[in-house]
Amino acid sequence: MSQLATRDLTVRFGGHVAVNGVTCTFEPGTLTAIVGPNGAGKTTYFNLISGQLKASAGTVTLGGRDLSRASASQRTRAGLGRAFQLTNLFPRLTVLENVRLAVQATRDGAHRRGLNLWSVWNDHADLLARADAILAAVAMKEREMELVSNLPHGDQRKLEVALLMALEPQVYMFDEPTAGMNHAEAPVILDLIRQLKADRSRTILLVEHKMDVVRELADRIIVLHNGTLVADGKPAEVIASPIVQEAYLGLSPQDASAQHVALSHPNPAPRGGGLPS
Amino acid sequence: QAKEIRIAHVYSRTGPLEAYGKQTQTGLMMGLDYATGGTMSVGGRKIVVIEKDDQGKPDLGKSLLATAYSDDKVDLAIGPTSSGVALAMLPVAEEYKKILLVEPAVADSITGDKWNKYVFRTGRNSSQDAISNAVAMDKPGTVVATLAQDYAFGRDGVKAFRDSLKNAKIVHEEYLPQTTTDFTAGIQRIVDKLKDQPGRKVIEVIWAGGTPPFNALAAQNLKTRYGIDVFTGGNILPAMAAYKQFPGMEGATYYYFGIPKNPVNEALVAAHYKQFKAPPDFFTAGGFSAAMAVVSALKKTNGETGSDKLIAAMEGMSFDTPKGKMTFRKEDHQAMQSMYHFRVKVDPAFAWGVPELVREIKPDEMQVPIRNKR
Amino acid sequence: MSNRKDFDWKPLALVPVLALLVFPFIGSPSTWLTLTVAGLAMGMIVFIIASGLTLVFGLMDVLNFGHGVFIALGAFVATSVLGAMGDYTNSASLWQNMLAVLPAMGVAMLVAGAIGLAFERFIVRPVYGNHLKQILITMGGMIIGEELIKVIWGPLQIPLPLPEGMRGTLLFGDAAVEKYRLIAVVVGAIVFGVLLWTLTRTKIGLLIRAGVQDREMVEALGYRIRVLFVGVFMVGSALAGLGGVMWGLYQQNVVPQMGAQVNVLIFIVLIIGGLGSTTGALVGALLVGLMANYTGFLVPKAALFSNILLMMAILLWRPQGVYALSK
Amino acid sequence: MLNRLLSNDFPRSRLLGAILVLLFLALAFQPFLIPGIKALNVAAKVLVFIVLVASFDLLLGYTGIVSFAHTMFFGIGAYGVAIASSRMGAGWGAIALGTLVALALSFVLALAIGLFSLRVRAIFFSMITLAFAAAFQTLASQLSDFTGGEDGLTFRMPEVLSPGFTLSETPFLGLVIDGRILCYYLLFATSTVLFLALLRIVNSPFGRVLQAIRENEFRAEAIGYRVVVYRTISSILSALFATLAGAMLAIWLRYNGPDTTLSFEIMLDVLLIVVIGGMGTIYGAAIGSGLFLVAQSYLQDLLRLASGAVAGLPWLAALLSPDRWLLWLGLLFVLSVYYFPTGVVGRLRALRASAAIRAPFPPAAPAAASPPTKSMQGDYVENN
Amino acid sequence: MSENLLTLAGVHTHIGAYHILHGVDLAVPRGQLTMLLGRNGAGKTTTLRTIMGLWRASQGRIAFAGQDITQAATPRIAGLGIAYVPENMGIFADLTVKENMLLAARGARHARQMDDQRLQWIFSLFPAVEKFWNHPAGKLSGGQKQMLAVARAIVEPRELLIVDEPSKGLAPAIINNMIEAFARLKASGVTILLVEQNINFAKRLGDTVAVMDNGVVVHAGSMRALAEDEALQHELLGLAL
Ligand SMILES: Nc1ncnc2c1ncn2[C@@H]1O[C@H](COP(=O)(O)OP(=O)(O)OP(=O)(O)O)[C@@H](O)[C@H]1O
Ligand SMILES: Nc1ncnc2c1ncn2[C@@H]1O[C@H](COP(=O)(O)OP(=O)(O)OP(=O)(O)O)[C@@H](O)[C@H]1O
Ligand SMILES: [Mg+2]
Ligand SMILES: [Mg+2]
Repeated sequence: MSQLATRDLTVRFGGHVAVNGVTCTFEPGTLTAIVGPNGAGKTTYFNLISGQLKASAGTVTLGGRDLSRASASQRTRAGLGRAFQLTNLFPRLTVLENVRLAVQATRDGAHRRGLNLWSVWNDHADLLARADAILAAVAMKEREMELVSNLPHGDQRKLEVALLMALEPQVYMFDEPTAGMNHAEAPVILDLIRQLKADRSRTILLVEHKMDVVRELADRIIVLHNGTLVADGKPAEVIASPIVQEAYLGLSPQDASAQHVALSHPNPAPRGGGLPS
Repeated sequence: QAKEIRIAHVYSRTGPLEAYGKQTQTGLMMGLDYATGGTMSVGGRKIVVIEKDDQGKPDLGKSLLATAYSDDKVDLAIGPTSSGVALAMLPVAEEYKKILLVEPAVADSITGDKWNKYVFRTGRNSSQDAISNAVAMDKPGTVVATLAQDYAFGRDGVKAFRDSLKNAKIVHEEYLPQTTTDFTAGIQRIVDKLKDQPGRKVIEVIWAGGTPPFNALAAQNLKTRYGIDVFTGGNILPAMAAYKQFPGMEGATYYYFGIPKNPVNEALVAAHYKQFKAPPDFFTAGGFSAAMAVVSALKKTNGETGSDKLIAAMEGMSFDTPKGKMTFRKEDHQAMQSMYHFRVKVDPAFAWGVPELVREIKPDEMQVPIRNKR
Repeated sequence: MSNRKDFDWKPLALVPVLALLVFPFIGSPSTWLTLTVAGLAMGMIVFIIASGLTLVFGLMDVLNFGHGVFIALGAFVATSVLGAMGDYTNSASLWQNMLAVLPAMGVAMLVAGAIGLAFERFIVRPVYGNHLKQILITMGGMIIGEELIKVIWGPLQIPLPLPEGMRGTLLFGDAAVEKYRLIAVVVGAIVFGVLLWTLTRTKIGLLIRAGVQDREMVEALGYRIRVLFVGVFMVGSALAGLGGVMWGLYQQNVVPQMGAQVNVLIFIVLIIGGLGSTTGALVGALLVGLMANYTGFLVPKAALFSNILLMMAILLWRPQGVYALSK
Repeated sequence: MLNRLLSNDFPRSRLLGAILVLLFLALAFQPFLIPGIKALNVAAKVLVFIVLVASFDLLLGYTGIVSFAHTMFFGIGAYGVAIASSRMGAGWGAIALGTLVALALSFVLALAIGLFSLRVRAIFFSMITLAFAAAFQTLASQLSDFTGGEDGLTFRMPEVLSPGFTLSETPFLGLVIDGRILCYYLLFATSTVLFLALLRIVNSPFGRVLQAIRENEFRAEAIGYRVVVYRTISSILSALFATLAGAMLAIWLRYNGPDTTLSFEIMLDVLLIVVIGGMGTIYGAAIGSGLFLVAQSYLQDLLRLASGAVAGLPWLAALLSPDRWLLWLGLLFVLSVYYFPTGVVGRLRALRASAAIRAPFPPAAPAAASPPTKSMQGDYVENN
Repeated sequence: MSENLLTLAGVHTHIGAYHILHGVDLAVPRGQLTMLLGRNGAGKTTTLRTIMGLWRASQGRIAFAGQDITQAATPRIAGLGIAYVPENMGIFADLTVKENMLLAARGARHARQMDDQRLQWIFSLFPAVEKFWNHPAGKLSGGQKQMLAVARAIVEPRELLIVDEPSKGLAPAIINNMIEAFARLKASGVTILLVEQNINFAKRLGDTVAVMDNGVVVHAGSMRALAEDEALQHELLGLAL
């Protein structure tokens, strides 16, 4: 079983410790939600796992294989796939080509990951078919010939997820996949994640601020706060813990009993002074 | 009416040597006019000049010359401005078996190891330049440091200069990159070598194009500080503005309009003043000489333009030029000519340092080596 | 820029360190002094001609390959202005000379600035934010500019004699320093001071840097960024014009190609300094000036490549140049 | 068949297709169509430049690397043939050996540059290559024992390729087939093969990855492509093709010197052609070379006519003087970056809405319409 | 209260060859908070950009405080008293947080000249802004950037505040703060136009609402009415609030 593990993973930016000695394992077949206040280090943690950032200390292993020194592309090929919080695509290529490139990237064998100089790209019909299928799954088939730069924000978010799907990794890392997506569109993505969950060999990591989503999908929640792992456990327990209530949801301890109200109808808890006159 | 005589003039109408090329063209046309007595024809055949712009590019010059010989059916060609272009052109003349009269490209090898029998040159070659400079300064007890550009032209020039010095002694050769703009280090090296030498101390500058080192040399006050003199060759008038800072500087030049006293030069200067309100320059004289050579040869053949006829006529031929008589040496077709030992005088009426004649160095005073294989 | 809490002294220290390091190899103190002072002064001249480009690149992120044209333009304008003021230039008094040179500088800067306005409008404006197109189009601009200079002033080399009073050398013991170089040091120091002050003490620098990153947002904040961009480009061009006057007077002659000739040198200075950093450009220029003299004296063969070697060495140390902007 | 030859990358515009066919036919039958040395020289240069420019486009248009050192490789190829031919004497062996050694040298240099390019920012890189190209040119003229210095090298080619050789005295279709014509057809064949090879490369899966890297290097790395490897291979390939173009030029000219293959002007010409033709389209290289070189060769003649016509207006005449041909070329340059951001090919393709075909790379939207938003291009901030 | 500060009448917008807005009619009443809803790609962002003059309306009329701004340049529109938070946040990544804020404070030439009281209030809402005051803004986390974007828009009082999706990527606690902030701003007389996907946000704050689809406004009315009419919600937004 290929299990993802981080041990004492740490990164410093100058004096600021953005991720501080996080040790954690993620088992295949589980969806772990990572929550925490803005700036807690969630994205940075992802960056350390997928290799966009080099860790100051600590290790990342996948199925026992140490990937700490591997580059981002090597880690992707080893099975760590990730989608970005702020969309980050190939803007002047079409939607289809974006996905096709991702499909090709991890295909060995005849495709040699695109290191093939002497065949014509659209001879590889299997890749195109696969890209088409993925676009159908995220309900973007009708836009496949458009340039990505012309897509509205929500569609770019969906494409971001489609690229991750195309990589077919062992580990899926979603960074706020539904941010900026409306209520008609978000379910498409959430359904996809549910389907992935059904495949018990995949490990899924999900950073998400919408607590209703987390509550529904997560098998487990870990909480990062100021770069430190402060809670880890079953969703209900974790959400109920004081640290989440206070630091994350912004509820004072007295409000804890009213949490379900807070989650669906956030209650303003004014802090600091009012607007100066 | 007989067929016209077609002459191609391939030169740098544009490019880095644009200024030189245009002077040549002016001189050539004035020379043809003068030599034909204003008729622009010889032996009843009209002379037509076809201009080609090589832009200073050898490959272009080569194909232009081929075009001229084959498509434009010219009888002979004159040019080009740059030595590199000339060297690329030489084999074309041989291929088409037609005369190429080189003017003003200076490289020795044009009439040296790259020569072929269709090549003549009215312009002076580097050796002539260097040797005349050597002759001008060669006195016992003189110690010399040379300052030259670090490429084939500079090194060949210094070599020719060194070979023809008999009495003076070279103590240092300084080569600087062609594109040098700051001469501090180079001059400092020379000064360190020269300043404690006994006798007359001289820096011989052999420099073409770019930024010449004269301003830098002048600023250093070498004469008063160390008693070091500067020697150099001639140049075009704008470049001689820098000579103003060296009253008394000596050297040997190819041409300055005030120096040669002969009717041809008087005609050139007069015609040039009339047309441009300015004196003719270095390369104007060259173009004029080339025209004189061509017309003299055509007169000898009575307007016939067969290459063999022309070669026979030109080998050993003497002809008048603004610089007096020139003679195409039989062996390598190089025109033997006088050079002028000058001394700079500063005259507020002129924007440049005026070279005054010290003495004319006649061709037979200079042993210009013959370097070609026949 | 304002978060530069502790100033990074290391690059600045490179200059004296280099000078001290070569001293034992040169031996003679007077030779060393001559080379060092001349090199530093040369560096100042180079800084002046590079400053406009640093400004335009650092603030506007425009890589102007046509910068050289403004240098040439400034120099040519100077030939015309100084040519008309023979009385002042022929005088041996430095003050009289100044009365000719200062107007020449002023006119050169005005003309270069005005042409800069047109250049910005017709050449650069359509390509903001696209380096590739900037490179291409400004090169086109350079060709056009150079040819236009030839149309106006002719293709010939034009002499630009240094006024009488600025010629010659000052002697410090056995070491000789050209007077003109000392003047260049003063001009360079003034340019440096004014630039640094404008960039760090005013909001203009901030606005332009922000405008480069997201022009729409700056406009949405209510600023007319276009006017600012034009202004900065004009100042950059005017500085190039000033540089042209200084360079032309140093060479004492001008050719239309002079701009293209110094382009590579300026780029090297910019790369060493870190693109867009004024202090970096100064350090880069000084290093280039010193290196040229030291290698020219010690190993003349290598002098040709001294700039490139210096650049490589610096890039190995700091791949973004000595003062990289935050990126 | 045609499909395979063109690597499934059709012109996608009827007009463009027609122009390409016309160009091909014109080059194929040039010696029979327009007699004269000048026209033949222009045509041969077009053949060489098609390869040179297409190889540069692989770097610039497809990989997004701006290098001014491309002529260096062009020069290496030309010097390879030149030095070998002048040392060993005329012969096929000399050509082959010279080309091979040149290819090897280019390979090593391109590898070094490719690896170096990753250490510095893209914009740095282009300035640095500018300095390098200048230094290399100086080096070439300094090593005069080898390269003939400023004066360059003049050498001979094997008998069959020399002007003196004639296949038979009887003219064929009104033309005596001499060595020069044979040499032209040698270039023609080489150029065609190399062009098709480049077309194949850019349309291969590899070519597509290059475009992805150009668009967003950070993301390309993130989806698993080792950017270093692809970039380096691309640099090397483009260098090798440029080397071959250099060898072709040397064979044709029987001369090489620093100004002929290494000068910055050539680099400018190449840039201009890429822009006029259309970046990121190999076809653009062909059309651009054809248009540009013909224009360049006949521009001065044209200007002579024009300035003669306006002789009465001294100002205009000065501007139209044939000596100022560069001015007009520069203007053409600026205007084409301005108005043809996608070049001739892009323009022609845009004329025809390419929605129906599965065209993965329709021309980018005109730059003016969408102001660049930093988040979509250029240097990505890695966080998030 | 029902006077309109901003009105759009029959606005069409083309982007290149694409026709995006097909006659948008929108009224933003003075002193109220107007929500603009609609599915992805409906044209909300395009509408806001057209108001700001970042795209040009090809037809129709936009008026702000009685002035026609349809053809006005962006700086002038902003200068009339509109603050704008774009969808992509428009953070100047190379500048520090402080410098980002300073640029938005048009009156201040130095950080010292910014209204300190107001700053303190902003710090209390968005602690990250204070914490990273001297850091390059590009290094902030996604949510921190979003906070900075909003903080920057409210650094000085403006008549109209236009915000494109303020809550995306924010932790619930911060969303609460932001809701609080908008409520306070509204109370101080600022008119607000919000594009938002977060339903709680919309319901809690909205006075009036407009729903867009396919480049036109398909519904406009009071928020309360929409909140109470589930059938209408389904029809317009495909969900129940
Ligand atoms: N490259 C960097 N340099 C300096 N600081 C950084 C860098 N990247 C992240 N940080 C800091 O590290 C902290 C964690 O950032 P991170 O992006 O991981 O937060 P996050 O948990 O993903 O927050 P959000 O929910 O807002 O996305 C932040 O305070 C951020 O400012
Ligand atoms: N630069 C552009 N070029 C071409 N089309 C564009 C461009 N920007 C937006 N569009 C198109 O305009 C339409 C409206 O986009 P807009 O961004 O206004 O939607 P939105 O309602 O803000 O969506 P979202 O909720 O996803 O942000 C979309 O179909 C989009 O494809
Ligand atoms: Mg994050
Ligand atoms: Mg939007």
